[in-house]
Amino acid sequence: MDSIYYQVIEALIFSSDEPLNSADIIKAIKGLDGEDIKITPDEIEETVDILNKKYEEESKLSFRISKIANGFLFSTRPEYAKYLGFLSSEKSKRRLSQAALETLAIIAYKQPITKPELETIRGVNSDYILNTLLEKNLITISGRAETIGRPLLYGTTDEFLKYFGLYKLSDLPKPREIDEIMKDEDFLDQKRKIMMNLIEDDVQNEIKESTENNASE
Amino acid sequence: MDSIYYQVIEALIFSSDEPLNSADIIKAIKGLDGEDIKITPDEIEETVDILNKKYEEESKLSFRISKIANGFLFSTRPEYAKYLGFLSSEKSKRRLSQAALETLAIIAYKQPITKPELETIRGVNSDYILNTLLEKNLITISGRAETIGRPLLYGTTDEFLKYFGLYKLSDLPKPREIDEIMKDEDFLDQKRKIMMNLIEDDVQNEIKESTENNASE
Amino acid sequence: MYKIKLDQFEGPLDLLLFFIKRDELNIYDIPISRITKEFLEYVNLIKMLDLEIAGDFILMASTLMHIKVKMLLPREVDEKGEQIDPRTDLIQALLEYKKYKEVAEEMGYFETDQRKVSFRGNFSEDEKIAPPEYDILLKNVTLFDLAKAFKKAIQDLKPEVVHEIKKINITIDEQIQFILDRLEKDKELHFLSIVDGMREKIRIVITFVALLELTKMGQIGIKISDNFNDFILYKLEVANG
Repeated sequence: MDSIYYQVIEALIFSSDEPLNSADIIKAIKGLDGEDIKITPDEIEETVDILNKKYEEESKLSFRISKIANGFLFSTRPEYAKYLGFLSSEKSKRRLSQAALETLAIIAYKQPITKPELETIRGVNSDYILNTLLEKNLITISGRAETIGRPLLYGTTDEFLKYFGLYKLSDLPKPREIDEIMKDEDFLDQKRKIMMNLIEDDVQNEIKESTENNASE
Repeated sequence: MDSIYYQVIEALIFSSDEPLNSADIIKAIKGLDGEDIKITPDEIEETVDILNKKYEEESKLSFRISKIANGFLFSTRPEYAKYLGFLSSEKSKRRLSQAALETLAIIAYKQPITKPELETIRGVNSDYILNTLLEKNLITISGRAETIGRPLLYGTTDEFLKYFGLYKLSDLPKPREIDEIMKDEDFLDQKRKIMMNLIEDDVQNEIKESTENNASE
Repeated sequence: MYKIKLDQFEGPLDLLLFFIKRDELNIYDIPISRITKEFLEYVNLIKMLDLEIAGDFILMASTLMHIKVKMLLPREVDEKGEQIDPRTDLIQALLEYKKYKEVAEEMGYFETDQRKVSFRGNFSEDEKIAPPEYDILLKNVTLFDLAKAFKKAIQDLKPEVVHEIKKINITIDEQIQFILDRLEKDKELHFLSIVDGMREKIRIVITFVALLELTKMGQIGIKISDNFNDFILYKLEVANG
């Protein structure tokens, strides 16, 4: 195997979203450079060892290629696990789950709203999410409803506005406005298709012609 | 900054699936090793440059750290695109249409901008295209104008920067001044553009094309 | 002459720029009659097919016709007494649009370059050790908060209970187990909900000590609650490694 493939193998493993096995690597290389390229699974295995040795001994990199049952994939060395853990826990603190976002949206548009009202809309118990949102200071208790039991009312906070870059609550896009942006999408699509069909034959010719033009550019 | 942090910074960026900014790197290091650790955004930037130089000159890696969307992210060098494209379906994703590119250009330079302002410049109704760009998360609603009717304002997202490989908005190409365009006799080659659009409608051709382009590089 | 296709143009401005380019017209001296005629032919073609898109073209057609009429009339003058070319606004719009069309083309090259780049695909084998939440929590919950919560729990007891004399057999270990059991059921618990229903001060005290013990062992975390005088307990994942 030509050593120019060291980098190719590395790049393939790096970018694959699944652990990549030798067969796929060989497939890509032969697929592009020709079936007569000499490259075997053993050579790929060797290449990975050579790369790992280089990463560790020469380059002192903080990552390497791991071999797991169904292939190769990059992994960060375990000695950095605590830094990685810190980063991902910081990230998860910032992130809102889909359920939290949905709840937040209902509160934002319906505020002030009680927990029972919210749960009627969502159809599920919302204690946990309400707590999360309260903790993140995106919502707050804004008072009590005058109805029986005087349940607590929830509303959004200034932090909420900041999070979404809004100046004031009335800056929230109105559902009507969202509808407007979305309107006629299907209709327009239909029209486009009809037009496309009408000119399809011409398009075919143009493609051929332009490919030729491009090749000569 | 202590040079032991070269590897930590490398590991943090390597493990992140989205562009990681200096502030988050510093937060993780200080969070774990103490607030008194001396480390600045400039030093992180420098470290990234040093690492990239090492990857390229010493380690000959097929990937490097890109400065993208206000942060750092590992990405492959373009010369391996054809091999990666062979295995991944990502590459067959459609390009943006001419209309989408134009709309993005206007929003990027004029942001925050309202739909009426955008439509005045483009000369066409832009509901459909705005919807598409919102769905792709290339633009977002950024607030409301203080003008009559308080229309929604649109701006670009970090995803936009990532899509075009930009570090920050100011890395966008500068539009020519109008009097400069006026002096220019050589209007865009409309014909060629039309051809290009048609090619892009045909994914098959496009994949072939990019393979050929790469091979000739 | 190029054959005009229906979907080639992003809009009326794009179509006008095409005519100007194709016929090598001077953008500052557009022959309005001629271009209006061509424009209308195109509009008639698309009108049959697509009302939505045609709307923008029809609007432009009427603008062109309006300019055409104005060209025949004596020129208006601005405040400086200079003649106003009826085409000025149109020219301005064309140049503005062209400016962004050019940028869009460059952005297309960026797109092409970026499509050659891939990012790391698989993160499943990266080892991560979650930080001891314990540390972070102490930033939010002060000892004062803890003390207030405790005081509240004690104060809420009904006074007559205090007078009962009864030996209470309760240990810290039992209460540790009690808290852990409760946390099996609920991810998070308010302190007040744990001591709710406890009638003896000593039981609350011991529960409180158990809770401190669990915190010290890193088995549970404490965080601030929005209710004054209360706080939330939650179970920590036991760090692996």
